[in-house]
Amino acid sequence: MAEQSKGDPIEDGAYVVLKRGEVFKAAQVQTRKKVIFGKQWIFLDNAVGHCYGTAFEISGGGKLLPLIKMEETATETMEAGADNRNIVDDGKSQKLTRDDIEALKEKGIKGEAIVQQLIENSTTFRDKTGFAQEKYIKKKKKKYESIITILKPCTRILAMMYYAREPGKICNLRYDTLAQMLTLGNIHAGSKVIVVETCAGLVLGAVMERMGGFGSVIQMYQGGEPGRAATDCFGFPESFLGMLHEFPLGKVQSLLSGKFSSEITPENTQDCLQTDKKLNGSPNEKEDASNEVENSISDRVLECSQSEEQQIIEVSSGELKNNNENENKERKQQAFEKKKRQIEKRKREIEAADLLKERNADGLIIACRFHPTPLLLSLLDLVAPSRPFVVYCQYKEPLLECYTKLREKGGVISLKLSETWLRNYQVLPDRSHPKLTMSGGGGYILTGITVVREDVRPNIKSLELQKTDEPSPKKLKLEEL
Amino acid sequence: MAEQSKGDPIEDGAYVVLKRGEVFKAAQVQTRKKVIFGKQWIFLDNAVGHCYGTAFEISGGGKLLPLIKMEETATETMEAGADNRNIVDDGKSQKLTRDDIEALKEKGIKGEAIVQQLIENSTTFRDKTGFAQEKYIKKKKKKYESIITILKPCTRILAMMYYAREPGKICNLRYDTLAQMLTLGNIHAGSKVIVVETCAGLVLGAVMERMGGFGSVIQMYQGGEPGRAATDCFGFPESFLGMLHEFPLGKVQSLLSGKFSSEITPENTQDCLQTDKKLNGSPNEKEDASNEVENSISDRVLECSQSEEQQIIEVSSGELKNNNENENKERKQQAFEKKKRQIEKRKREIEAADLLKERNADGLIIACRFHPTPLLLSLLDLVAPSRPFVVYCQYKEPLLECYTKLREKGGVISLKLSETWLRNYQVLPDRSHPKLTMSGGGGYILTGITVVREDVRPNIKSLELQKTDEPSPKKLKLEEL
Amino acid sequence: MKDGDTAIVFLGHDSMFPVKVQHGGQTQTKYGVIRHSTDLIGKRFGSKVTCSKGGWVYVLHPTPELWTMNLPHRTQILYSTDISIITMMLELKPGSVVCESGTGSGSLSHAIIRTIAPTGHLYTVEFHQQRAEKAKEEFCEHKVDHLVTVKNQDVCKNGFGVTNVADAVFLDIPSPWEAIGHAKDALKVKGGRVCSFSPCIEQVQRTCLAMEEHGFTEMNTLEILPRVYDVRTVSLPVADLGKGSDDPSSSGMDRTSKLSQASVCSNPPQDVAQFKSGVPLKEVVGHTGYLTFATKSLF
Amino acid sequence: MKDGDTAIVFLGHDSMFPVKVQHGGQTQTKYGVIRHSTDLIGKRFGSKVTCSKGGWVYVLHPTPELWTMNLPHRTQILYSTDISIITMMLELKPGSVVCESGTGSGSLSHAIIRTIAPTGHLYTVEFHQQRAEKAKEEFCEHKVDHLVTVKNQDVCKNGFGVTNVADAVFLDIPSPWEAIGHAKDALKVKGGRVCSFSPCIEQVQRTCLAMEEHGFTEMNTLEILPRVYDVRTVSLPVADLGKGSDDPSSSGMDRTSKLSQASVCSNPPQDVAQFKSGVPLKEVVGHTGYLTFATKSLF
Repeated sequence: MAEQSKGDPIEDGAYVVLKRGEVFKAAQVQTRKKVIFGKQWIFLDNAVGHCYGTAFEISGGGKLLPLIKMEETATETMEAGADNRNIVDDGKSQKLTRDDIEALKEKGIKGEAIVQQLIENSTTFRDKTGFAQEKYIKKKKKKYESIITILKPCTRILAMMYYAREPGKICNLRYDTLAQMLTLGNIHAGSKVIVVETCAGLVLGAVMERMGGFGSVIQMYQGGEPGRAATDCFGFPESFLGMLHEFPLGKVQSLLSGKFSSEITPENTQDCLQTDKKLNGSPNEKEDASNEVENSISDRVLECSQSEEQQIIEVSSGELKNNNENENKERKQQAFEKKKRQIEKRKREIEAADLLKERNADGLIIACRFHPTPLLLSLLDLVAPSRPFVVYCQYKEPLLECYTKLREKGGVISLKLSETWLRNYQVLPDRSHPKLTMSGGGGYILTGITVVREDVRPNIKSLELQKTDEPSPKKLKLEEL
Repeated sequence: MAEQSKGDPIEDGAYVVLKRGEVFKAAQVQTRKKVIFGKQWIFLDNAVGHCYGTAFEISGGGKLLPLIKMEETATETMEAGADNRNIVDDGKSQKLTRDDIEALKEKGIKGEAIVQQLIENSTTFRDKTGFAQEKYIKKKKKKYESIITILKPCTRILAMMYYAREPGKICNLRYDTLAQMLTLGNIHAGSKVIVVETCAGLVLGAVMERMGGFGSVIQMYQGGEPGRAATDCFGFPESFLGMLHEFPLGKVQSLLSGKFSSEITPENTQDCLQTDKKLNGSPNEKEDASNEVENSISDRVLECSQSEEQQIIEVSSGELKNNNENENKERKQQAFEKKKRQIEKRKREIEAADLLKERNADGLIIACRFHPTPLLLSLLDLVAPSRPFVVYCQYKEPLLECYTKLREKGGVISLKLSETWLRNYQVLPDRSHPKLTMSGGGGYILTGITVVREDVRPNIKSLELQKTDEPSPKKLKLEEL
Repeated sequence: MKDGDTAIVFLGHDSMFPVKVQHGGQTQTKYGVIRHSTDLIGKRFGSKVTCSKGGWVYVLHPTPELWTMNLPHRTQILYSTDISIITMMLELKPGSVVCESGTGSGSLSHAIIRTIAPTGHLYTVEFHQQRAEKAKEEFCEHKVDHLVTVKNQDVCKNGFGVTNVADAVFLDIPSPWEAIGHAKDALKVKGGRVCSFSPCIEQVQRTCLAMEEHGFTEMNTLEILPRVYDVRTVSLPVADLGKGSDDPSSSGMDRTSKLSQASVCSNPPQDVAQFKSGVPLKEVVGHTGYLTFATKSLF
Repeated sequence: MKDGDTAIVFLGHDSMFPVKVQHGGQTQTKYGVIRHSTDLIGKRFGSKVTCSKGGWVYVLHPTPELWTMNLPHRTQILYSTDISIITMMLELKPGSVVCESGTGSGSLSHAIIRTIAPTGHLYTVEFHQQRAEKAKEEFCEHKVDHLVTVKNQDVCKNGFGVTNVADAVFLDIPSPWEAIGHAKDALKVKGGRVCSFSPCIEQVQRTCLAMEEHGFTEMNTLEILPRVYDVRTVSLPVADLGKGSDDPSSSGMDRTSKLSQASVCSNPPQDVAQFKSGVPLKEVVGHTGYLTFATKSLF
């Protein structure tokens, strides 16, 4: 039985997560390619063939040596003092100097051995309480040891990793807040979900994982193309890509007004590109900034359809008289490739538009750096009635406004503005307490449920209903259930 | 030695706090006067002569019977089930009907005995786990028992009582937030403190308690007179009143501009009254609303000085021709009394003004229903440099504005906007956890420290300094301490 | 909506209840009767339905979250906040195989089934017979019975009845430490995740010890609390400091509105500062339980 | 300021330090030297002082709160948030007699002395000799030595050295349960309040048991956490949905400003919504300790 095996082996090219202590780092296994993890160079070559969950020691030169059994290296606490009343902190308790330690490291002495040396050379270690000794060992271990575990990526790990390492890239979306979004958004296999996010594709990836390849996800984006750096880290199978679509935010209005054209015409592909250029903000576009001039030429190239290829080159060469024939040829090839990509993109855009036009999305998830109100007010029109929506914002104030505008517009019920407090605990015999530091905030969430909007203008009756949206629960009595 | 005694006895007329379980109620001991506490009528007569901290049982007719020893009435948990798997909740487990219980009560059966009967008549009690049994007993006890303890009032008790019973009267100021204000405000004996509050005088009382009769407190108020219902509950000794002053907010501007006159003239006392009438909001004034016509006559009476007494009565009687001589005489006496009070009030106002004019207050505490910004910006001018100030607001937004305006104005450093989270715990063997409900918010506090303002207009140098107000701590290195 | 569907009748934010749509069925609300055949069947979920007394309600598609808010409480239930973090931390997704005990009121069960469908499976064990049977009925009614197996047994004594099949195990029982061994057995050979929910810290302490004894790693105890805000427009009056109308700007405040107050004293118009605020409720959830997560490692 | 005063040199919110004002004294700061005789003596507290390099600092009057923020940490100290609630819950006021152990860095001691002066007294017991001596020195330096008695002994073995004099007892020691009996002895016959501060829940559990055994009532364990907010002006861009400039109001948003963005692509001016927000710091205090309060009753 496959289930009884030790699990899947790590393959070359696989997306993995490296774990050391409580620190994660996403990486791709590529032979002979260096990965930096906490100031250390690592080659992942040796990981190939081992199962996910295997622990490795990083040896000299950054090679991985698989550990047969991961042991909690319990240095026995010896001769512990009853309390720390006799400890005078004069900063001279450690006899090893920093140079001594560096020398040990250069000799290739392993982390654990260094920690042992530190303990032996501490004049106060023996007088510390058992607790203080353990604390000391833990601290030193963390500094000098180098055992990593290679894990299969998933939402839990990547969300925690991004929040710890690069919260700015995910709008400070804390992992438990993401968890709320997925649940409150009723994300599940077989649904059609609209996602707007500027969280490096983390939210998109989390939604895709929850849908397991069943259903469709339409990512709305601004800028050249949707940001999906974190989505890539999930290492989804090829089969998942079939459910993924994208649509530019800049065309939402034309889609809603029915002006969006589903034909692939030169104007369309041009439009497609101009939209890209006009809107800023995509990480990709920023990277392209240095190629600005070249790109603007390519753009013009793509104003024309494939049959007008020759003409394009003439226009280009007219402007680039200094360039030689060879470069022109290369450019021609590039232009051709880019145009092909643009047409492909336009095709996908039309596909996504067809999905959206049905106005029957099962869910809407927004988590981005843009003000949520205009986005939400427009995109709710694409969602079926009786479906949940979830909007994340790092700040509370925009969601207060969003709430107010939604109430005015109607068509939604059960609006709720909330956040979560997350507290981690240390649970150890006789030393249990909440962790001494905690996250100050994980951001805010506004949720609600769409309903059928009968009239555009609220009449007296609908205003009355709106009032009953939040009645005092005590006043309601149900005669029969 | 007095310290070795069982403490002070409760005297007739004393302000006390009644405690039942975790519920407090402030009361005054007055012979033959009924006090309502949780739907029960109580006469406190029998408390006189007993020491603070004594527990009483409420007997029939609301009389207090002192308990010799307060026992934790531990009903032994018998035959506890291991878990509650066999309990089928059919709503029929209690054989006693509501009528049965009422009958027991009418027979004068005491609370504890009723609980015992309930246990004996429960078909499921024996099958409940020990924990569930205890929970059941506690719940029932709370309902049927009536033991109260009489305590000496203090800030802890009154602040907790007001927050639990009448948070609206104290601007939802949670007791721990009040504790922060007293500490961050550096309230202590011998200082001169300005207090602006609309918390029924609770904040004022807390400040006075912390000052122990040493120093001076100037309460700024709007409306007819300062609200001090909660201050009275502290039962401060007469000697404390010497430190207490009050000053109307409506005259702050004239005080600051130097236009405030310290003479007692007819215009002044009139002014004093008109200010009272013009400004609304004091609880007293609202109570007076029904007496509006009568008051407006009395007002006019007081437009004149004492020597013009006769004339006044003529004016009054001119308007009140229907009244007989007797009523006129009464009115005359009333007018005389009121005028005396007004002059007394005016004297106190001048005394307070003299204290404020020195512009050397040691502290400023604001906790009121008014927008804090204009109050704070004006009143800070009355505070000495290098003194802390504390502003409470139930909402965060006004303090954000306050913060911004203070930064613009200058003359303050170390501004900090904060709140506190308060979590209560149940600590019981094998059943310890945070309480299942907690307060949603205790309000926000803005604190800072005044400094000498050298220039009214910021020059380049002071702007530079303003920048250094919040430097990154890592960038600063102190060569020598 | 069609005959046999479960729908949620929504009267207000804190007032809704589930209803089984049936030909000829009727449901009483405070706004009057809803007649299933004419008012529900054939209508879209999310529609406004006018009741017999003229009042309106909305009829909603059930989700595990609406179900959790409205299910018949047979036990203390898990709330959506906890369910969310449990789902993520147990790494649940379509295809996951999960073991759960106890089933309780089934609020977590429904959320798990939603997430692991269409290819996963839930084995849920409940020691209370009445509850186990009621849960089974509900799974049938909600047409998810093919995704779940309900067992009526004591997990501490008899385990989950399956071995080496689960990706994740969830425990919400009084003595979780007695079931850690069974949890380990139920998890796949290659490993998986476990979570224990306990209200008291002593339970957590024992559970953590048991997890350590059984070789679980990555142990992590946390607590998650929902904070809901009321969106309100707040007006604060501005105190009169006697500045008069000659210099209104000197108060240093952005006055947003002047409200003239009707009063017998004919007071001058009073300044009022208005703003929107997200205000916490006075009393909120202070504790539900501690969640302890751990990994059964490959090694 | 005069010779012998203690002052706080304020460089910035998180950067200040205490200094003893002395004729002829000098203090180095990153802005240059402060010469006590010319720069401090005779000046008002709260004055701006120009240092030798031209930079400015403020010189402040010390308060227990500033002292707590800047004292030499000999041990983990109690923060103002905890100190505030301790002071209120122990019902401290001028005239109160208080027993404390351990003295530690003296941060709570200073706050207690401030509150019970001029007529109260603090008996503080510290088992670490070096710390006890340093605390004594500081009390002298701060001219409050007449209000405090420092003892160097083990409170669990030897108690506070006083009997039936205290209105309140505070314990911040590793095994508070061993000192509860001594706390009871120190309290007045008519009763008083006790508080124990412990970081770990197991300490709390034992302490509560000990308190119950010794007949304390009104037992209450709580935790108080400070939440500080940064006041910031935040700008959020408004996404372009392709609505063009023909109907800017249709976006349904209050746009507060339009920022023209300098860009090679000559983008159209982008809408930006601006607001003030009180933003929590990313990492904040998660726990200091549990505070357990109780009353020694008259009976």
